[in-house]
Amino acid sequence: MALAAKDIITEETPSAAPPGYSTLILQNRKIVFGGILFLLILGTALAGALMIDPKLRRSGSITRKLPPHAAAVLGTTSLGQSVAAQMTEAVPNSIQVGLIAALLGTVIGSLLGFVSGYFGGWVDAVLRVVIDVFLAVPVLLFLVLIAALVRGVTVQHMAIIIGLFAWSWPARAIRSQTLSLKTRPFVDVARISGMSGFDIITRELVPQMLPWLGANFVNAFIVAILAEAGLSILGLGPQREMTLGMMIYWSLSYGSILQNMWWWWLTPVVTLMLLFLALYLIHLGFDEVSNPRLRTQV
Amino acid sequence: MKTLKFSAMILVLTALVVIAGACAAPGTLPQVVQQTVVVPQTVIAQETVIVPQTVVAQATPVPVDQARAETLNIAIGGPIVPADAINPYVNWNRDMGMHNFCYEYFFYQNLQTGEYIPWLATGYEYNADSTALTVKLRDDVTWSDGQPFTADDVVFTYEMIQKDPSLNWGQQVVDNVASVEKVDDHTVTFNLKTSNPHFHLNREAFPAVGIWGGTTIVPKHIWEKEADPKTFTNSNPVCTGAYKLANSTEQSRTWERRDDWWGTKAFGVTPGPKTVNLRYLGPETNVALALVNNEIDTPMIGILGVGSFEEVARRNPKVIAWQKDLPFSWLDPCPRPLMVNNAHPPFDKAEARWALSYLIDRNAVADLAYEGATTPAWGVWPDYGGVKPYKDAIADLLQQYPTEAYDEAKGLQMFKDAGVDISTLDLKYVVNADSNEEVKVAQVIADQLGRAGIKVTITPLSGPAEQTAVLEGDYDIKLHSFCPGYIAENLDLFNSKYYKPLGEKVALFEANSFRYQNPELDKIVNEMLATPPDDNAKMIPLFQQAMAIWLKDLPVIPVVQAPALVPFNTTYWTGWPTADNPWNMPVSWWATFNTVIAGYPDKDGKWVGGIKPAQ
Amino acid sequence: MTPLLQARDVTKIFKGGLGDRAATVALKNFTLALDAEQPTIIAVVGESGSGKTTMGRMLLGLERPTTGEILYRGKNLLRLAREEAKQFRIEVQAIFQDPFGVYNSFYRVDHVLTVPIEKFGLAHNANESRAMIERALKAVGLKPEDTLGRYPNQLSGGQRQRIMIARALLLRPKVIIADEPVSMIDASLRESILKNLLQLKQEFGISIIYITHDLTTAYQISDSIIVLYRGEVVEQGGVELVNDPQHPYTKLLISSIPVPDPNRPWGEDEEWSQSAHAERTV
Amino acid sequence: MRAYVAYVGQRFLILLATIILAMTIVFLLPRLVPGDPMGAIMAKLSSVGAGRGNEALIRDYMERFGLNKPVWQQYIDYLVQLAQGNLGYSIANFPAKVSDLIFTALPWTVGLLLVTTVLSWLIGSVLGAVVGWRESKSVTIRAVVVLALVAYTTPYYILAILLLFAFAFLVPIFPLAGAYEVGTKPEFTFAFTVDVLRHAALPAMSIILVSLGWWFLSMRSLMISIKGEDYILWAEAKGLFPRRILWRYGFRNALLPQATGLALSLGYLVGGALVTEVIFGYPGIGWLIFSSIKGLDYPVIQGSVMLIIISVALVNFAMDLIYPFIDPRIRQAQTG
Repeated sequence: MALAAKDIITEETPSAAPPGYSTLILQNRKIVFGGILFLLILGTALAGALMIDPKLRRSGSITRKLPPHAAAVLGTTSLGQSVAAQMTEAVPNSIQVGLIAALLGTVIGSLLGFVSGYFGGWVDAVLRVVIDVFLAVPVLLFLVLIAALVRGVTVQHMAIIIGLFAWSWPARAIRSQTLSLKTRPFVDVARISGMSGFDIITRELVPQMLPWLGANFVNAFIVAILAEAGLSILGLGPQREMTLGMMIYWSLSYGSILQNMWWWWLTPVVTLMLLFLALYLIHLGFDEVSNPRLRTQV
Repeated sequence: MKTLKFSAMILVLTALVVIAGACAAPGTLPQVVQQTVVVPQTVIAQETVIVPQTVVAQATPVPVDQARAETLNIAIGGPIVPADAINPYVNWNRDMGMHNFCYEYFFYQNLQTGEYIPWLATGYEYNADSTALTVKLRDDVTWSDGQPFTADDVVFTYEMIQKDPSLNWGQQVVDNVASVEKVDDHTVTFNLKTSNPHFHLNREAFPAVGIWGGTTIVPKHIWEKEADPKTFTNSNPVCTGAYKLANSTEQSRTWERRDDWWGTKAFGVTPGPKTVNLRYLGPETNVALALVNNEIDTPMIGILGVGSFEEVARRNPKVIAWQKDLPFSWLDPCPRPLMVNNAHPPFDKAEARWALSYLIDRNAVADLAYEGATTPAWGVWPDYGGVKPYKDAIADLLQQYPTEAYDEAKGLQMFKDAGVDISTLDLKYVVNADSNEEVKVAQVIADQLGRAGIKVTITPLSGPAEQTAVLEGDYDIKLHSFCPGYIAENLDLFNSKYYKPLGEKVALFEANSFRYQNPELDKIVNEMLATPPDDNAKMIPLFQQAMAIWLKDLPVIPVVQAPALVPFNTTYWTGWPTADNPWNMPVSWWATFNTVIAGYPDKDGKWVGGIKPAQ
Repeated sequence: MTPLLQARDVTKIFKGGLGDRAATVALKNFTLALDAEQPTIIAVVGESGSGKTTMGRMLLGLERPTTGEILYRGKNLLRLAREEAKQFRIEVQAIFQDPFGVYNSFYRVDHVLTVPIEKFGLAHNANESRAMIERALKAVGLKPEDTLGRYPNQLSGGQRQRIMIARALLLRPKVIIADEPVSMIDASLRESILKNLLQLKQEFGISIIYITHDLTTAYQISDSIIVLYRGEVVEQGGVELVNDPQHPYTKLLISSIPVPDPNRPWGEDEEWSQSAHAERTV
Repeated sequence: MRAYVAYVGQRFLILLATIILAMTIVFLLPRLVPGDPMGAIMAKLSSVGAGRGNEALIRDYMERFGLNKPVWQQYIDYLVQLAQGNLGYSIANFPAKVSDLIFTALPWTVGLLLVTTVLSWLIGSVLGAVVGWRESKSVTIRAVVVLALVAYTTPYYILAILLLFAFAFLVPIFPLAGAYEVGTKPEFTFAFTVDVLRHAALPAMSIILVSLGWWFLSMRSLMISIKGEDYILWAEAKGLFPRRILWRYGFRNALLPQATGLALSLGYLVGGALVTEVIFGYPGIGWLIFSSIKGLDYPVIQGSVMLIIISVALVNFAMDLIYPFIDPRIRQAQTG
């Protein structure tokens, strides 16, 4: 940790109380704006779910291929479904995938990263091998395996599969962060205060890295939603449930772009983009909180 | 910077709105039917086609490019792997021109007209008890290297297969053929293992192509040099066909017309295209755009959906299909029933199968999943002219057992009567993940059953996993094609000789992974198989007896006819078979396609069809 | 009688990084025995890179010697049983150089005080723990109400360092290893911190190993002095050795002690500015 | 130096363990899927109505590929085969050799991705550095940031389809699909090279546009962060030209993390860009892996996935080796 000249310690008047993370987060315009956008997207979908008859999600429930108009605000599909009704299911489902996968990825990744970085030695060597293996084996292989073993992939399955593969990057990153963090003096103090390695990780290192973990979580969220969309477009998504990826899949498989049914393919795409934007802003915001230098500048 | 974020947002949003606006087009808004379950058939009539005005690129007149005008471009559905192996006995991708441009067959069956077209052979004759079939070969056929095509090649091919039944398509040869004898240079006799008046229709054991492909005769003087026919890549194939391989890579394969083709001398005919390209262009959109641009003359089946086809035809009126209007498609000979696992309760009861049948709205399946490209099916046979007398003969049976009927209330009542509590059901609906068609149909059927209160779990499986699940009977329902669509052959799919208990693999998806057994039906079917297929006087009464049992049991649930939506581009080539001029089958991926390209002699020797350059 | 803490022929070698031909010998054949029966202050003096910090860290068990062993009550640190290890942690405590880095900025300063109480089970309940903390803070001259519940950056460097002394005191250790405890403290406060250290010995009977580069402060408070130069002990003895240095290095150290001059502030901390510079050029 | 050798040795052991473990997983996983590679072939035959009675065929192929042996025996055979540098035959595409399949696909993938990755990295980094350095007040700079955000948030497959629609159809500048003109064979001539570049333009554009946004945004925030560092302030105080400070001090220091990202993405290069390849009908390795996994073509899965594993592991290894030279802090943490 570089100490700049201005840090020379003098008996100056104690500075005002530093803002805690919660204040920092609430004061960060990016986080607030991203959060509002995110909630707006989710809220619209949830409100829509209350207002739109879920029957309209089914095929053959409404005239096919209609552009947006009063009775179907986002138009209808070639299968005779209301796009708006599908969105009310797709948005929460996609967010669910992101949430579960990011949670799994961050938790597993942190666990392995911290342990590997803090303890070093052979534990580190073993974990590094495991991490590198998971970085290298294509997710597709596991997905096909799981699709063959379970009866019909659901949104939750997708989320778990993606999550089980979302930890290797965080693990790597957290490992190197831990390597640098563990040389800090407060870790020595913790050690001579009788803290075990596990204590030090959970009570000293984790709090230090909270904003950073938050940024990573949001990033994993974005990656998971993107992965879900990618897998769905390859036809490996949940068949009986709607996600943004499945909506794109169906619209592509019925040639909606060619037929100019823009309301069908553009709706999930734009929503996906807005969702990314919201999450990316939150991610940037967390980055600023964890890296104060960014705070004033961006 | 804070304002930057906001202006960023606003810019993004406006950009998107602009894109959306550009795509949007004013159109008359049709009436919307809300909430209530709609019979889509009635709604479709009111639907207006929405014409986007902005981004239409009308096909501009193409400057005449001589090389292009002499080329036929076919879009294929995937890359050509391996690019260099042209061996029909190991390679599974014969339809990349191997069997339609290179190799030729004794006879071609024109399912559309019911003709049995002699090609490498001139005729066939069974002996009295149908245990031997003698075929007369043409004496003017030569291989592409100039060697004559003779009975020796036929005998060699069959002996090669008998020696190694593990060659692709070999098993049926071994099962049916005892030996092949050369009578003279141009006459061979097939000695059969049993009496079988249907043998000349068995394309898996005899070089007579109906659907897709058939047993391929290979040149003895080339293949006898190969110790193991399985590792022979045959990358420079010697064939009898009108085209020779010019180039083959993963993304395309080029065939060039031979000037020394035997048929040119024998028939006095030269096929139109000088060059045939099979091209892999990626997914549907690319192929559609290529059709509009006139880069492609015809795509193979399954690439273009109806919606895309309509759009293509609107932008390029030179692109046509079998029919001018919906359903556009030609009927494929293999209808698509829903296989119901007869060994899984509650579908071990005929009442439950019938109840399920009433819950399926076939018109909606045809309209939604197939976008109107097909029609409901009453059984497992295509609605060809040859099938009509059979269908007419069971008209009253179909009255009694309405296989096309959709009646949700009745279906639910029947379940109740059979003592089935549908709320406890969770049907495992296995779907071939690689089949766009199956994935789409599953969606619609699951929605229909869901509406009736039956839970359906769609399980998309890829190749091997699907194969295992279906053959071992690990499914409740599954859509599948029933081939070859002949009367007796398709009834034979229900024969208990194919039956295996759950967990053991059956021979074929459609024979009979649904685990149906009925000895009475077996007896009738066996009798039909022993009757010459064109002996309608004997066959029709047998069919009536069989269907009385079949309809009562309903081992599988008929859903729709199989559509073959094959667009043809008439910019460079005309004379394609269509409903108005139904002289042949419009299928480019079958071995019969060479009779579309070159045409064929009818039974009076008159030359029929063949595609012609447009200019 | 087994000494409380003993370094026996300890050598520490840091492996060379890339491009470095030779490995760095941080400490060579270092031997020290501390009998805690009589409280004493031993100053370990040396310039930066002399190995004094490494020595301290090894005595604390934060670093392993390359050869030789560190003994706690006659037992190798690496082979202590669970209970013995806990006892060692209580009896051998430390004060570090950087009074900011020792605090986890996530927590209020209370954290460094409550953790050892919790971990070593020193109090039975919250009240008892609170009382212990207040007592320790008062002992080092801090008002609990001014310090507790604050974040580290709300306190001055001196306050922070005193809290660390209070933290060490809390455990009633036998030995405190104080690694440059005043080098980052404003000059005007050094005196009072040093007084705190002396107080530890005199009032609480705690021995101190006082690591410093500053011979003046060593002379002020310690009973004996060890001079380290490039990892080796060059001079060792009672505090009087300052008056009669033998080794040229010690002489150099003494000659560089600034003349007391009220108009001239204490020079910039040499070691610190070096390390800060080193980091910048990295 | 000896320490470095020991360090390298340790990393090398990790590399070996990674590869062996990954290869074992790649061997075992597909074998856990119910069904076998012959199932894919039978499915293909059955789809053309010729799947009846292929027992002899199945038996023969099972034997030919050793699939009837116990799994451990297959594993040993696989290792022995690998040791001989033999990847065997593809099952689904018999009689094609796995090595041939990989080596016809690999150049296309690597060519496309290498160029696009490096190009987007370069452009993104330089743009990001300049934009991150300046005060973000000007309209142009704001527009650039917005565009980068849009590019980064667009799903790349959608972008690909839109590009195709615009530049291969509406304004047909580029070909619709494929890697080279129909009827030609890969060769090293000028005409063919131009043809390849024309075909690669759209897929390349779709990849560059999206990843450019990413490199741009990450470089920009790195620069902003570095701007606050003391050595920059010091350089400014010394009165150096701002441009010189930007490139000599700012850019150079931001380059390390940025280069790390580049190295990692290069490791994944051989995995191909599956969706891009599918959309543009590009004959790359992504497609090969995808179809082999779906068809359970064991030898092809083993061969092609092994390639990814080895290249990713090698990049990690190389980074471990180089890193201590670049960043002394890591040197201490890792060797100390």
